[in-house]
Amino acid sequence: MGERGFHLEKEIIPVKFALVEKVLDLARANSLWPVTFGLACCAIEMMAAAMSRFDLDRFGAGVFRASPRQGDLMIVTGTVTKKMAPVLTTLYEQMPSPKWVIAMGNCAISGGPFVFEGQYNLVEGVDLLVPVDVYVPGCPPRPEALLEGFLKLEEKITGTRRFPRVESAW
Amino acid sequence: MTPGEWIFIAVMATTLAGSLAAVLSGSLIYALFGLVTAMFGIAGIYIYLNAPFLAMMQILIYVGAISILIAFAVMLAGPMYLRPKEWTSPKKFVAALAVVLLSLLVLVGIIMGSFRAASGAKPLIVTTQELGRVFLDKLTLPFELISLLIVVSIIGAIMLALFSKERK
Amino acid sequence: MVNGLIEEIKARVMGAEPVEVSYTEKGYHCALETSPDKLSGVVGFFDEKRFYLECLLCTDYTDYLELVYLFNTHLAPCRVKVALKIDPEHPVAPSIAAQYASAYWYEREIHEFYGVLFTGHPNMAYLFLHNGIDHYPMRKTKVPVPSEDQARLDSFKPGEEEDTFFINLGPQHPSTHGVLRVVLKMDGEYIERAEPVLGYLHRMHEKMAENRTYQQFLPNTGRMDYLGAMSFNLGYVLAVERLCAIPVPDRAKFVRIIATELNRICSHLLWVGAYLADLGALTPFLFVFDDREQILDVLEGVAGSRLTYCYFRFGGLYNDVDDEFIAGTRAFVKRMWSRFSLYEKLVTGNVIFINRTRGIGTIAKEQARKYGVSGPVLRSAGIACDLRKIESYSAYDGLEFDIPVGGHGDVLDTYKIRIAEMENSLRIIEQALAKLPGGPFMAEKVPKKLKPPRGDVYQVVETPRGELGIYIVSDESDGPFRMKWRVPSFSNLMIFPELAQGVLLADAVAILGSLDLVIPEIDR
Amino acid sequence: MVNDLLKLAGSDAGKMVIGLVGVLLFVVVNALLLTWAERKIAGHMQRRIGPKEVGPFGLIQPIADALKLLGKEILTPAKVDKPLYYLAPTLIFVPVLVSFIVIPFDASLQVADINVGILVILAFSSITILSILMAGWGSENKYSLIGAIRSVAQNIAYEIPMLLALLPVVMLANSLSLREIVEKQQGLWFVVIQPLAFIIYFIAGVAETNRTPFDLPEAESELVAGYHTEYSGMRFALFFLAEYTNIFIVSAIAATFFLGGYQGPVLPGIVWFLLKSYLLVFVIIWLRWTYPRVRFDQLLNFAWKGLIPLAFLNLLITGGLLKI
Amino acid sequence: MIYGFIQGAASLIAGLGVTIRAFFQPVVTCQYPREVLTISPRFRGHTKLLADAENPEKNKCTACGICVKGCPSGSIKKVEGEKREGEKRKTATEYLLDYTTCSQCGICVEVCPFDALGFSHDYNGAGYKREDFHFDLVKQLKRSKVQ
Amino acid sequence: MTGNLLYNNLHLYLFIALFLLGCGLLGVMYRRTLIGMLISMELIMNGAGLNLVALNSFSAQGNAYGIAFTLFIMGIAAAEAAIALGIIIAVFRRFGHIEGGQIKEMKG
Repeated sequence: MGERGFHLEKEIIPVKFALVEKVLDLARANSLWPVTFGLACCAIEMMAAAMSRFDLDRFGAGVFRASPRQGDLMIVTGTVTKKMAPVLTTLYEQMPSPKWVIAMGNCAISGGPFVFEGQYNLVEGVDLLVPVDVYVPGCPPRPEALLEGFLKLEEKITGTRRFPRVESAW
Repeated sequence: MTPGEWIFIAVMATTLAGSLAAVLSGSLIYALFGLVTAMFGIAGIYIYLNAPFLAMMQILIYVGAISILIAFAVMLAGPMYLRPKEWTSPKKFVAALAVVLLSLLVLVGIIMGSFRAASGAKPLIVTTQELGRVFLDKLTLPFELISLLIVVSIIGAIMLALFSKERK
Repeated sequence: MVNGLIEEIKARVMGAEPVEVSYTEKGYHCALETSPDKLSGVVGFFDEKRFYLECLLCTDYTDYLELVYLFNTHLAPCRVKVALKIDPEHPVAPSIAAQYASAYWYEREIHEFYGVLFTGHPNMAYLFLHNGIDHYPMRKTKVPVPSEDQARLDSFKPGEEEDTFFINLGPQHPSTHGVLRVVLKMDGEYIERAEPVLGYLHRMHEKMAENRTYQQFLPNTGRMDYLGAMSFNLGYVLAVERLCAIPVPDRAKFVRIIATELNRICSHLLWVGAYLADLGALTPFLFVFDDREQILDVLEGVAGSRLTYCYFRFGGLYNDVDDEFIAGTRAFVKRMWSRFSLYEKLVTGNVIFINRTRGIGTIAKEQARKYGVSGPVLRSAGIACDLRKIESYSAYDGLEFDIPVGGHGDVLDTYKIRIAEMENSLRIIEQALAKLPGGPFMAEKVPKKLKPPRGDVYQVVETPRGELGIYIVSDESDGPFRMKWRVPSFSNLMIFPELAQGVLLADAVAILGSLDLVIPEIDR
Repeated sequence: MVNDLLKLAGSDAGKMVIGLVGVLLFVVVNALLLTWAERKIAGHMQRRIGPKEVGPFGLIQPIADALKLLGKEILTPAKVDKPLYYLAPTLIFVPVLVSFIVIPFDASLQVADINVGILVILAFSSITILSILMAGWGSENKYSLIGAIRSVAQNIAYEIPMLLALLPVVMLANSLSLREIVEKQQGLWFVVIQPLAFIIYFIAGVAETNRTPFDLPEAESELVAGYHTEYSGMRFALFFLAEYTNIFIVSAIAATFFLGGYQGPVLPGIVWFLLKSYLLVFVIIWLRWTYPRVRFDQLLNFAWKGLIPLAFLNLLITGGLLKI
Repeated sequence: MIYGFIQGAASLIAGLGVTIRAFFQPVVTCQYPREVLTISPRFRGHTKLLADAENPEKNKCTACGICVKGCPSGSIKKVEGEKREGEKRKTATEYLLDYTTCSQCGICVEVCPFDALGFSHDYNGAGYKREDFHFDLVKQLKRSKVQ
Repeated sequence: MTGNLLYNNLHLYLFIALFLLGCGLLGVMYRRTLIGMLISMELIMNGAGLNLVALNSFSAQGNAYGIAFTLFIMGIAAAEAAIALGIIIAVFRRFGHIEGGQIKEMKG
């Protein structure tokens, strides 16, 4: 069991053929089709990342699929409420593996600015519901941060980073 | 046997299987797909009978129009979420048995007969041009009547649909 | 208007004692207290006078619950606050849903958050909350939900009727722009009944307000309506300024207008794009984002954020605008004027678009009043109600702009109105830039800790989606005692079930899109 | 006819196999290329780049996509009607393959010149509808089902004007064989004589391939993904492949019937043919990234009240003029 | 009716004209990892501690705790400081910020009486763990000095 | 040589036609829903068409009447299907189901 109480094991192929797997990973990393899962403010920045200025499609990740069956990646953009939680897990379960999750924005990561004592409707972090691969903090994060999240995910899948690193001024 | 014969046997089997499925299957949509299979089989048979035009018309009309209409009826007439179920009672097995026995009988008879009376004649070749000439020269009246029939039936179908809508 | 009205109420409604209040201090013109048995008479009077129900809210004063009905007229503002005190032990009040359709949802909301039972209400099912709730969240003391009411938490059960075809539009559906769920009862492709289910993004803003100070609540405003964040920010800041009587320097007023109007264009642009995406055209979506990025660049230059600006502060601004901002705004205005012809060719003139939107979702004037819709949807019905003009706030009264209205009330009208509003916003920006005065951008004496006097205040602003009302009750502490947000999308969505009745699924999507809903604003 | 077939099947089986393999290869390459082109064209129409980082100009992108889809978990939703669900994506390929058999890529580059060629294509294209129907019905998903029903109604409505638009050309060429139709356009393309028929055919063709502005069966904002909502991985890829191949077929037939097929100066025939076909494909993609979607009733009205009478009129006039 | 038909067709062609013109116009994309947009100097990232102008080794924070009280969402978990020799006020030795709950509103920067806080321009953070974004601003300040 | 081929045997075609007819008849008798009956009817019609074509091919003297009549049958079948669809929809609207045996009240 994973650290947050769910099964983190994602591999579905028990016997690994190293080379085939490597090629497949390369393909997967370069063809991450996101499921449209816009929840709140961050969804607008997610759209902005897919639009002309930032163009997610350059990395092959611009094919937003409305059906979870056809997506590889769920970008959770925004606050997950207790009413939404079962829907989110269902959608996640409907996705065929291998699948990944990006938690975009502080709400998705930890409940963000909406956590207060006595709150009655918030899930404090989407990683309590589904395993999250990449966290993109911000409120909302700039589209560049989401792009960086995609690159980080690529790095996680293939093990190497193909793109130059952008160091931002601290 | 030549490959052509093997293909013919396959086509024939398709036809028979399709028609059986059309009659015996429990769900209407399977019956429909059985019918479609049978139609394709018959189209194949028409090709063997040297009537490719007819074969294509068969597919165009039966598969492209009639089965789609029936599919439409299935979807409109059953409320969409309820799958109309057909007879799944013991009756079904009785009927299946009857068909199989009957056809076996017939088959035996045919085989006996065909060995005796194998004609050996090659199927006639009818070109599309000739077909057209037949239609417009000799069968003009039926041809026109058929068109009239289709027009009337279309109007009738529309009237039926409209009429029943009013009643609702 | 107000004096005459007071006289008339006194004459017509037995036992009502209306008092005139100072509009500049309170934000409403007239207050009136009534009792449950007289409520229907009072409401009937306002209905007859063609008032619309602006808002219905509840406040828990621990020893009593107070229901506040705010009535207003569209063209000549005359806001009347009708208060009704009820017993917190047995909270029961008569329902006015029969007279005002907009009360239907407000009463449901109050029921689930305060436990007030409205007698005569057709359906007291829960709108927002999920199954795990065991107490009424907005009550000051923890009041458990009685077990017979627990069943109402499952707000909608489509499984009850087996023989019908239900479609769940949402909560995660491409056309609902977020997490709205609409349960549609279908007859083939036609919709028999639509039932929105809310609360998938209920972030407890109103509850949170009671736990925070006035300053601390500031960042929440931008997150309630992330597309019109400036307007919400402005409304909140204005309300607190009214409550604490903080003066605002002129420069700040004009900068506020420029920023808000830029944000309004931004919001309308996004609506155009998203709406066209609903109708199946994706390219306009990307074109509007291109324009939008220009605005965001300008706004980020002063506010430091692209979406949730939090730029206005009590008594002024977060920081001053610079020449770069002014140059950027000028450049944007120039660019935007030339872009309209592109949208005209690509969208407005397109015969497919016109045929998709003309004549569907038609709203009549009376219907609009009953449901209390506002913003472009209201104006499409032909009522020229724009709060920037009618209840002018900030410095809008010195600026010249038109209120575009529609003639048919259909979806095409709302589209045209939004386009015209963008043009008017550009005009406002141009004028405000020309008039921009020097001086400080922040009032001089704003205390670090606000301790407003006891009392309540109501403030409206015109957001891109319509009328936003903020009702704040202060108990002399540094945080609000009760804060109610009357949000435009909530009342605009209320009309959807009626509009969607008997239309095609595709039309329902078009109508839903035309309302320009921002879900976090509805759910709060 | 039978002899031709038998020759192909028997003695000349090799040629047939080569033809089929070639067709399959072409189908795959064509679909991959078109997905890339669609994204790239869409990107530039929206003033962005489109696929770029995966391979030169993003050309490896479709291969990555295909590999990824291949490597996906094979997921069968629990509720589906299994035979229909499994059969639909494979069945959708039959008409695609059959159509390629009769399309003349060049004067000699044709798998088989059947004398009722165009009928073969039209007849088999109805299987597409059937498989969509199977997918929609078998998925046990309401969005899929509505998508399928829409698709069927749409296909019935647009098959008729499509046929009626092709008939005048058949009358002019006096043949149903595609090669002969191309040969008859030696001097003058039929689009000059039959501009109306060309437009009607093209509109109907766009509708048949379920592309915007007629993409109701998979209208994303209404029906999530339409009839293939429940399909994932390779099965979904098959639908995708078939969709893009269908686009090419519609364009190829339009090129064959109206734009002189492989006829053209200087360049070899196949180049001309592909050039014309891909130009039309570009137009279809261009339409998609410009227009909103029409409504269902408008779609049907447009076919029944607009295209079909117009096509009839065109047919009558052509027939009358031919007799005179 | 025919007029309407022609008008409709004309509108459709006009629409096609718009897209084909855009097709031949240059792209507006900023290719992020290869080229970056200039970030506005006022960009509000997460907060950072500012170094003292006179003594760059030292931060300006005095660990007074006003920002902790002012923060709306309790993102500032812990501020501790120690008094060094020869100085009037304390200097922060530990400043824990949980960036994942921050709303980037800037209230902490505003309320700080010593102007010890500023906004970083770290706009493209992404990580594999929640804990990657629990910053100790004092350490971060030192690290940024080293770079 | 061609004469001995399996597919040059008229009887085989007639057998298929007969089989279709039998299946169709059974279906018409035993099917419960109107649509099921309609499907069976189509089978019967196909059997008849096949019969005509086969006989035309093997025993007609160079004319194409059989094929022409098969085409007529197709036309009739199409018309019949259209009418049947109308009737089925009408019946469904009237009775709420499409089971042939259950439709007792035929008037009005």
